Order: sequence, then C-alpha cells, then structure tokens
Amino acid sequence: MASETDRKDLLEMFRSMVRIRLFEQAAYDMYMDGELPGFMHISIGQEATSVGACSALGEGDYLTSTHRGHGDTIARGLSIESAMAELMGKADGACKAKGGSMHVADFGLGILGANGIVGAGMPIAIGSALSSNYLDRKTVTLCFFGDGAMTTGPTHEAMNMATLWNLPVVFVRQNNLYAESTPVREYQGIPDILKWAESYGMPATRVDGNDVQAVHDTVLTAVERARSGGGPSFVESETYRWFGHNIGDPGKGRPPEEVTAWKARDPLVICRSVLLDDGADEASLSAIESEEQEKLAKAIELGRAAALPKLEDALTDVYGDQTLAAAALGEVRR
Amino acid sequence: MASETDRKDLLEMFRSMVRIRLFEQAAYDMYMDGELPGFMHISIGQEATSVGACSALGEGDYLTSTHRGHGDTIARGLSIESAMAELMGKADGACKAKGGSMHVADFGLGILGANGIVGAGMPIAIGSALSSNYLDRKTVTLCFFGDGAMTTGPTHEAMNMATLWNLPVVFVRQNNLYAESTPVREYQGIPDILKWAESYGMPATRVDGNDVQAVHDTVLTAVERARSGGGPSFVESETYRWFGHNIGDPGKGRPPEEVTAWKARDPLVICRSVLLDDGADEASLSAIESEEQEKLAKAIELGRAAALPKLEDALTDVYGDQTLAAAALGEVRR
Amino acid sequence: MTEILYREAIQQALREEMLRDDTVFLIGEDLRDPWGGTYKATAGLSPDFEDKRVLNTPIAEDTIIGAALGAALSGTRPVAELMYIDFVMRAMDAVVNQVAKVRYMSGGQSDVPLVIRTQGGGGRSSAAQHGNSLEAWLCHVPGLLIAMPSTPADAKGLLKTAIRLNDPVIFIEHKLLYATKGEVPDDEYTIPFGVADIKREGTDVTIVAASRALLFSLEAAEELAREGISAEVIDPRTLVPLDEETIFESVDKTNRLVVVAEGAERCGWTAEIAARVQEARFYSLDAPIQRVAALNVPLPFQPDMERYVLPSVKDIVAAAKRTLDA
Amino acid sequence: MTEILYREAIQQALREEMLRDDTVFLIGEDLRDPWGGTYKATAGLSPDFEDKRVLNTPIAEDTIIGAALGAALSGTRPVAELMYIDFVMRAMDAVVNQVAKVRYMSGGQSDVPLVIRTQGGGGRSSAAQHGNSLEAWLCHVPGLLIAMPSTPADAKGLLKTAIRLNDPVIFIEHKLLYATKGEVPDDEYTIPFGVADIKREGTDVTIVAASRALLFSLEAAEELAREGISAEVIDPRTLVPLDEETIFESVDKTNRLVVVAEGAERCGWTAEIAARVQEARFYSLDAPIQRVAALNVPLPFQPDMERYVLPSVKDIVAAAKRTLDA
Ligand SMILES: Cc1ncc(C[n+]2csc(CCOP(=O)(O)OP(=O)(O)O)c2C)c(N)n1
Ligand SMILES: Cc1ncc(C[n+]2csc(CCOP(=O)(O)OP(=O)(O)O)c2C)c(N)n1
Ligand SMILES: [Mg+2]
Ligand SMILES: [Mg+2]
Repeated sequence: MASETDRKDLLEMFRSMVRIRLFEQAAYDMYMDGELPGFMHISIGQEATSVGACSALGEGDYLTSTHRGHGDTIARGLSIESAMAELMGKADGACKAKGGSMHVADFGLGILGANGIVGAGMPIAIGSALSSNYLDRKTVTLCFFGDGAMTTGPTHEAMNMATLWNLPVVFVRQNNLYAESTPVREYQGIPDILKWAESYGMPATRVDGNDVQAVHDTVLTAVERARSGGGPSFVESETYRWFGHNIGDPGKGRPPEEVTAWKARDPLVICRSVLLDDGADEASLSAIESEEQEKLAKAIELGRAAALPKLEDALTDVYGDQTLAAAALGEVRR
Repeated sequence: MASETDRKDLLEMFRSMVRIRLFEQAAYDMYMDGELPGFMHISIGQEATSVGACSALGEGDYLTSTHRGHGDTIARGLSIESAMAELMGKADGACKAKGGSMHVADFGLGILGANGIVGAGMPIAIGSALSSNYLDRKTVTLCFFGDGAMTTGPTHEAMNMATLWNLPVVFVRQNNLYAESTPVREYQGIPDILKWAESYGMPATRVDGNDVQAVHDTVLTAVERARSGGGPSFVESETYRWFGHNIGDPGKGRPPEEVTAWKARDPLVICRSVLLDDGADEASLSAIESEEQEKLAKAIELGRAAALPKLEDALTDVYGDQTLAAAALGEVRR
Repeated sequence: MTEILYREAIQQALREEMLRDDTVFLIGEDLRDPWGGTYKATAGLSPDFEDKRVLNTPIAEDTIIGAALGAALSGTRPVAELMYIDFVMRAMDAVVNQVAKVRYMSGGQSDVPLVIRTQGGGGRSSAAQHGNSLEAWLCHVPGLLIAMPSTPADAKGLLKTAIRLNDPVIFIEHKLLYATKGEVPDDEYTIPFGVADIKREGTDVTIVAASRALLFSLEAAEELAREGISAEVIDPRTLVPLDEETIFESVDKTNRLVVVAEGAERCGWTAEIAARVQEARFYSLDAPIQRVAALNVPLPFQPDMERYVLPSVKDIVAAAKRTLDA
Repeated sequence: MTEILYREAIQQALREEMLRDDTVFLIGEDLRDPWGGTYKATAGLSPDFEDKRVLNTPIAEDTIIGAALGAALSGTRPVAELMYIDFVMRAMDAVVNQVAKVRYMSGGQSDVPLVIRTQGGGGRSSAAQHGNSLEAWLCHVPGLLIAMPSTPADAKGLLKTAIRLNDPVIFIEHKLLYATKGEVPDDEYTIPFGVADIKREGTDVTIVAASRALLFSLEAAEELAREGISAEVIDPRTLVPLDEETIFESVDKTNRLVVVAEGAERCGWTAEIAARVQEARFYSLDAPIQRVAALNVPLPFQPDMERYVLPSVKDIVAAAKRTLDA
C-alpha cells in the first residue's frame, strides 16, 4: 500500500463498494416499501468480492454474473442510473425494463448479463473467451458464480472446456456459504473444492472474499495469466450475504452468531481501516460516501421521474430483423 | 488362482466373455446382412470390463449401462435369446421389440437399461442406490459409462450426490479411448482422471480393462465397500473397441497400429491363457466355446422363428393404468 | 368442508400420502424447514418425518429427476420437485427421454411411480426465466400424465391420486395460486385423472382453461353475465389425459369456444384444444374457436408490460364476444 | 442447375458462408474429418479451413450451445450442431432461457448471430431417444427462428440466409433426407425466411407439411391425382416465421386442409396450423381440418411398429379423402 497508484486504486475500490452498498440498501428499502416489483437478491456483504475481481479487468474484457448481480455489474461500471431505472421498471432502464434485477446487462461494458438460471453464465463465459482466442483479441472473461452453482452440470462442462481449449477465463466462486437455505456441506459431496478445481488442470486459490485488496490481487494474477495465454484459473472467494436469499426471505436457517460474526467483518469497514492506516484522512473517505449518497439520491430521483415503458414496447427486441419479427409475432389482440 | 472356487469363477467369466463375443460377432454379421434394423454399437474387445465388473455383483444388485450395452447386460445375465429376439425386433424380445439395441433392459435382473443418451444412466444409478439406503437393502448399483460420458453435466452432478449421500454405487468408466471419432485428449481438459474422481471424495482406481480378473478384483473391492456402507467408488477400466463407433463406421480416425496392438491384447485370449497356465485343459475351454456357439445358434434360430409384434402392440406399455392410457392415446386412425 | 389455502392443500396431500405409505418421500431443492420450499408447499413436513422422507438436494435438476426415476424403479415412490417449471429445461432429458419412456422402451417391465411437482406461470414480475408456462411441451411427450389444478380441493385430490398412480405425473402448480383459498372436504378423498370439472354452467359460449387462467375465466364469465352472456367454464384439471367429452358436449350446447392458457400462443396448449374441437365438432361450431394466450414474446420484467403480454380477463371477455359477434 | 444431395447442399452452404465471412465457424461433436458429422453434413470442411473454423467439442450439449451463445455475443458467428434434435433436451436451458431470450432480456443490446443445426425425424428404427421431431417445442419459444427444409435447394438457400441473420435460428434437417437428391441453382442464391413454397398446385384440398413429411405429402398428392383428386402441397420451409398468407389463400381456393408432421400429435405443430386456419378461414372451410401426425406413443424400435406410429403416405391420402367426404 505504499505507492500513490495503489492508494488511488484502493480508494476507487472503496468508492465502488460504497456505491454498491448504498445502491443495494436503497433497493432493499424501496422493495420493502413496494416501490420495486419482481424479486430481488441483495449482495450486501459481498462487495469486496465483486469489486476486487472486477477491478482486475480492463477495457474490452467480459463479465458474466448471477441472479445476485447488482454488485458485480455495478463494480464493472454499470451506471446506477440505468440499474436503478431498470429495477424500477422504467423505459430507460439498462434493459428497457425487460430484464429487471436478475437480468441486468451492459454489453457496451462487456457485461453479458446477470442470469436467473444458476450456473448458466458459465457456458456463456466460455464462449466469450473462445471468441477472444478466435479473434486473437487478448480479452479476458470473468465468470462469477455462486457456491450453489458448483453442483450444476454446466460447471463441470465449462471447466473442462476451459482447460481443454486453454481459454482466457477466470472462474470466481462467490462462496457465501449457502444456496438459498442449504449450507454448502448439505449439498456438496466434494471435500476440498480447490483440489477439485485443480483436477481440471487450472490453478485454484482461496481468498478472503471480504478483503477487497486480496481479492483484487488474486484475481489480477489470474487475469494476467489468462491474458498472456496461460489459460483459465479458479478462485474461491469466501464471503457472506447479510440478508436472506432474496428480499422477503428472513434467512431463518442461519445461526445468528454466524450472521453477527460476518457482519463484524464488513468489507467496507475493513477497506476503510486499511485506507486510514495507510494515511488516508477520514474526511476524504466521508466525502466519497456523501458523494456516492448524493449520486444515488439523484439516480433514484431520475428513476422516479422517468417514464414507464409503453405497453407495446413489450413487443420489440424479440428479433433484430423487423420483417421477420412482425411475422413471428402474429396478430396482437389486446 | 489357486482355489477351486477361483478357478470356477474364472471359467464362468471366460464363458460369459465367449458368450458376448459370439453374440456380438453374430449381431455384427446379421446387421451387415441387413437382418437387424436400427443402429448398433458393438463392444467386442471390451468383454473383460463388462464381465469382470458384473461378476462382482450379487442378487438384487442394480446395473445401468450405455448405448454400447450388449456386453454389459449379457454379462449381468440377460439371456441371449431375449437379447437376440430384441435386436431382431421380435415380439418376445427383452423389451418386446420396443427398445432395440440401445435400450435392452431386464428389470428382473436389476438391469435398469442400456441408454441411448450419453451419461443418462448415471443419475438413474444414483437413484437405485438411494432406494437401497432408503429401504436398508444393502444392494449395490454398478454404473457403467463411456469415457466420453465423462464430460457431460450429469456425471458431475451424480458423482457429487453419490459422495454427499454416501451411496452404494460403483462408477466404472469404460475407457475405450474414443467418443465416436474423438480421442480422449481432444475432448478432455482434465489431466488426471483419477485425481479428478478422488476429488469427489471417493477411491479411484485404474485397472487393465482387458484383464477380466483384474477388473473383477477391483470392482469387487468397490462393491464390497459400497455394500458395507463405505459409499461410492470410481474405477477407470482401460480397454478398446475393435470396431468403429457403430456398425457402419469404418473407424477411420484410429491409427491402424493402435487397433492392431489392442487386438493383440484380446481379453478372451488373455483369460484363456491364464486358465491354461492355471491347469485348465484346452478341451474344456473349447467345450465352453462350442457350447456357447450352440446356444447362440439356437437363440438365433429361435429368434428367426419368433413372431413379429403386431402393429397395435406399438400402442401398449405407454402407461400402466389402462383407462388413463386409452384416454391419453386418443383416437388411432391408421 | 374447511376453507384452506392451495398451499395447504398441497401440504396436506403430501402429508397424508407420506403417512399412508412410507416408501413415499420428497426430493428437491430447499424442501426442508425452515425454508420449506420456495412457495412453502413442503413447509412443516421435514420436522414431522424421518430425515430421509424429505431430502434436500444440490442444484442439479437433471440428476434430481434421474435419481428420482432410479429410485422409482427400485422400490420407492419419490415425489420430486422442480422449484420452477422453467428449470425443467435443465432436466428435460431426464423427464422426457428417461422418465416418460422407460416403461415403453423396456416393453412394460416396470411401473414408474414418480410424481414431479413444479409450479409455473407469470404475474409476479419475475421476467423471462421464472414465469413461463410450459405445459404444452410436456403434453407433447407421450408417457407423461399432466395435472394442473386451479383450486385447493382439486390440488389436494389430484395430488393424492398422482402419488398413488404407477405412472409418471407432472403436477403443475401456479405461483399465484398458493395463497388462494377454497373449500376442501374434511374426509379423505381423491380426484381421478381425466375428469373435467364444469366450474360454471352456461349456455352461450364455452370457456376452457386450467390453473390460474381458470380463475380469470370465471371472472370473465361474471363480467359476461353482467352483459347478459352466459358462459360455461370448464376446468379440465388434467391435461393428459384430457376429458374431451365434457368439452365436446358443452360445445354442442353453446356452439362457441374460447380456450385460455398462460403459455405463449404459438404451439401452445390452446392450439391443441382448438384443433381437436374443430375436428370433432366442426358442425357444432357457429364461430371460429378463439385462443387467448400469452403473446409470442418472452415475458418482460415490468409489471404493466407483463400483464399486457399475459392473457387477462379483458382478453377473455373480448374473445367470448368475438365468438358471439361472428 | 446441378443435382446434388441434401447433405451436399448443407456442406456447400457452410463452405460458402465460411469463405465469405471468416468469423463464421462450426462447433459441435465429431464435426471434423474423417468422421465429418454423424450424417456427414460437415464432411470435407475441416481439411480445407484453419483448425479453429471447425471445432470438435466434448459431449456437453448445454455448454456447447451456451458457449456458442457467448461467442455470438462477442464478435463471432458460430454455427453450432446438436447431433440429434433429441439431444436438445440436454441443452434446453441454453437454447430457450439464454439464446432465445438474451436480446429481449437485455432490452435489445445485442445481435445474436447464432445458427443451431440439428437433425430430427424417425424412420431409421432408432427407437425412442433418437428419432423424435421436436419442432413444436421450439416453435413455442418466442425469440427463435425455425427452418425445416425439405429439398437440397431449400436447405442450401435457407442455411445461407440463417448464417447471415443476426437472430438465432434453429435449423432442422432430417436424417432420411441427407441422401435425397435435388436440383440446386449454380449461382449464388439465398432463400428468405417466412416465404412458403407451393411444391405442387392443386384445387381440391390443401396439404401443408415440411421436411420429410413434405415428400410424403407429394407422394400422397400423386396417389390422390390417380383418383382424380387435385391436391395443393405447401411447404412452409420456415415454421417461424410462418407464411400463413400462402396457406390461407390456398384454403380459400380448396376449402379443405390437411396438416402433416412427424412429431407426436398432441400439442404438436399440426395443432398450431389447424388452430390458426380455423380461426382465420372459418368460413372458407368445407370440412374439418385433418391432422396427420405420429401417434401419442414413444417411437418403438421395430420397423413395422415404427412405421405404424409415424404418419405415412397412406394416412395422408386417407385424411385428404376425409376432407372430401365430409
Ligand atoms: C437451474 C436453477 N435451479 C434453481 C434455481 C433457484 N435458485 C435461485 S438462486 C439459488 C441458490 C443459488 O445459490 P448460490 O449459487 O450459492 O448463489 P447465492 O444465491 O448464494 O448468491 C437457487 C437454488 C435457479 N435459479 N436455477
Ligand atoms: C447426450 C448425447 N450426446 C451425444 C450422443 C451421440 N453419441 C452417442 S455415443 C457417443 C460417444 C460416446 O462415447 P463414450 O462415452 O466414450 O462411449 P463409447 O461409444 O466409446 O462406448 C456420442 C457422442 C448421445 N447419444 N447422447
Ligand atoms: Mg451461495
Ligand atoms: Mg469411448
């Protein structure tokens, strides 16, 4: 933490984590107030994993995320305006209100989408990595998945293809200890996940997922390896979601001591104290927080003022070819 | 190979391999003559794996097999009469001519079916193992799968569940070096398959799949472990199919030297010479061969004389409940 | 009769059948308490039975169903759950190539006492991957039986029947029905498959619908009644087998038919009903059969757009009137 | 015009498009020579192109399609192969929840230039897991385009179009068509989606069918002609979008319709056509629309039973006569 650049990077990461935390806290409250529809998975507690990993990416790189994708996508640069408008179901949302929380995407930033289907991002990640090699582009794909996704078939299929074809992909398992209500030990027969991942012929590292610097450094090593032709890596990032599985789930199955212990290891507090130890002043950190608070307030305000989609907007974006689209849609009687 | 029992067992295994070899050679010829319909995968060359593994099972145990299932199922006791009648499409075939080569089954013998879908037997095997524990029955399920099945999603899902629930199942990978035309190294990113299997927390052993005794001993250890509550095991049995993928495939992709080398390690010849070394006399072995040849000839004769199914037989066995079956079928206009 | 929730009807059916037969067990993701299933349909069961009777699984739909099949073939009677019908896409091989066909492919060697419970349907703003109605796919598969109850009483009676049958049943609940209420008989009862229920009698137009679309159809019938139009509303309750006689008889009386379903229109379930009725009752029909289904687009997230895409009471009323104006 | 095999038509289309655009590549199981695809539709391509242009994969259908999607979203134009349409059951999530919906769910952020080639159909005694016709499932999914050519010329022209489109196309070949022959234009050409082809003109009854069922329908028309009945045979060529106008116009002329498809009848493709036509042309129809499809049972192995279950020329003739006797 000596150099100026490092400090600047860490400050940026801090800012990004603050942004996510505030965004998700607001989303939670707005959802509880009935302002946001659908269902929604909050990643508060996991910010260091999202931000540490995404900050290891460069321009042109790709990202696939999960149903719990607010943090991942904002960490990658998704604007909170378009994210918030999307959650609100507004026409200028990131996905024109067609995707919602589970499908936020920004192809311009290489965000190939959150995904409502557990494990479904992994094959897609293999694909953008394949394009990268095919087109000789040196881009890397970061593939987030939850601990629960571990046991889905595509995980195995994708990890096999990744080493087989030496693809530039980094698999980051966001291990928050539970798949919905089920703790890892109750669904995972595999005693040592790193050994399992290594058996695919890729380096596998465990990292403290609440330490943004550690995540960043670990994922950066993997990203650089991938970019220089070294192939895929696996990172197990241990973290925790503070809330239940989705908003509405009280998370009753988890021992209260466990929740308390993890909350005591708040990734934002950890990062903050590293920054303070490193000489950053309290005021500049508070400034970041209030700037982000303000930006969020503005995003919410903008979102509230924004227009709803027209009903007929539901009929567009099914196909690119407009003639075929009209024919495929058929008569609309509504 | 000292004891009488061992000799008797090995003679039985020899007989079983001879039976399979003759059956499949005949099936091959009959297919080429246009006598057998459909398409068909011949396992000649792999007999020691089928027989060695199945001979480790006891009454009440279960078996799942693959598209290349003649050898596996005959090794488990499927009668060659009903197998041959099935391939011929006769009404008294093992599956009343509804299944054919890829679906031979004999539930009475615990044979839950060959399977046309690569990897599909693995979840089913988990299920019969689950019943075994549920009903406290101490039965074991033997799950055959090809090397190519390794990369399918269900393989991972099933192996994870097997250790998670400590299921009495033995996974035997029939590694014949190819999935259709594709050699293992061209589809498998995993450098060491035993390490991979072990990472699921189960013992993994490689065995010479052309040595019926070795296969038997290895699988027996795994079966006994499973039966006594020790959970699943993985066996990699290295073998080779002499013919192309299916009848009709000339198998052009494989180096001729490779084919020759493997044919030189004919599992029947290996077993025969072990028996001779061990004091069996040539005449008794030849007698086994001619007995089996005769039984096969009779099976073929019976099959040829047997009746074809009636066309309307195609409409039965869809459901067990006959009232619902009639309603679900609807009007038949043929 | 006691009024209970649809969710409770499912719970009761499961409990009663588990008590009746100890080879019946539940297998699926997050079924055990305190979660008790995503829509709480299995809540309260895990505390009251041996651990093995309610089995939480890894996320691995193909293997959950394949394993349930293997279990059904070897002495137990699993009731498997696919948390959302959308996830059947991960288990399509197990459901279709294995479960539906194993009896046939083996020449009838085995019963297949397996129920796959799942829930579908939109209306919760859950977007394109969590709100589908995929019954048409499953009806297309010979070898499956399909139930799709609309009321607590039907749900309970049909689920008990499903568990006792020796054929594989796809049992489709609806996420927005779990919290609906209805009267359920106090005594033990079952409801046979293949028997439709006329949920409302009428003379001018027949409306056929299952699951939540049936509730919409009843509302539409109310509205039509206010305009002097008498609609008969038929709930097939099971889609396979289908009680087509009841539908045919109704059409013979009303000479008009509207078919409603939540799935996308193209190659959806409404097409099958329309095709069958036009063939069997060509000369009874006074107007073209009207289909009311989702538009041929993925489900959008935003609630108004979603409502627009899904069939509504208004759409049913309009369709009924079209048959009368024809 | 040159006479070539359907298989060669596919090969030519792939080759021409790969030469035209070097972001086009093939991905699937066993595509490379000497195997060259199970039905040899990709034979001869791997030796003539860079290795990366023809990619053999592990057996992992969900990930093959998911990876092809990821590739299509990031600058390349994959043509993926599912060796049998039956194996789509392992890739249903990728095909339906991902490929078909990604444009929509993202609010139109990306083109999806992806073709999924596959082949279906029975008649080879390949039993219940290798002979299915599953186009109805895929037609039910908004977001996919579906082509199902019956002749070499259509196959080539439609496949070239499919590869150039920026929307996902399911391209369904038929295992028993690969060895059929037909004239193909010598010059470069493409065939647009959504334009049916009247393969035979007639006045008494309209027959609609695609793929191999179209060949059966033409045979049936011959047979009907011998009995003095003039059948018009329409090949939609693409099922989505469907050129319904051509069908409607024909029905306006003949007043009778037979729809033929190889898939199981219940909730199959014939239902959709029947439902649409009865609605749009209720007053043109002089007889109930007849559906000719597979019986509602899994495909049996034994050839005679299989032929019995699948629709035949005889069944089509009988159906046509039913419309005339009505
Ligand atoms: C294929 C599939 N199965 C089940 C679900 C339902 N589901 C949504 S999230 C979830 C748990 C995922 O756990 P994990 O991967 O650990 O991610 P987390 O929610 O903890 O972030 C489940 C079972 C789904 N969306 N997709
Ligand atoms: C899911 C699925 N994908 C593809 C196929 C086509 N197929 C049949 S056998 C086979 C190769 C299987 O190889 P392996 O598992 O090694 O078995 P082997 O044929 O060598 O005995 C393939 C690709 C299939 N039947 N099922
Ligand atoms: Mg988790
Ligand atoms: Mg092999």
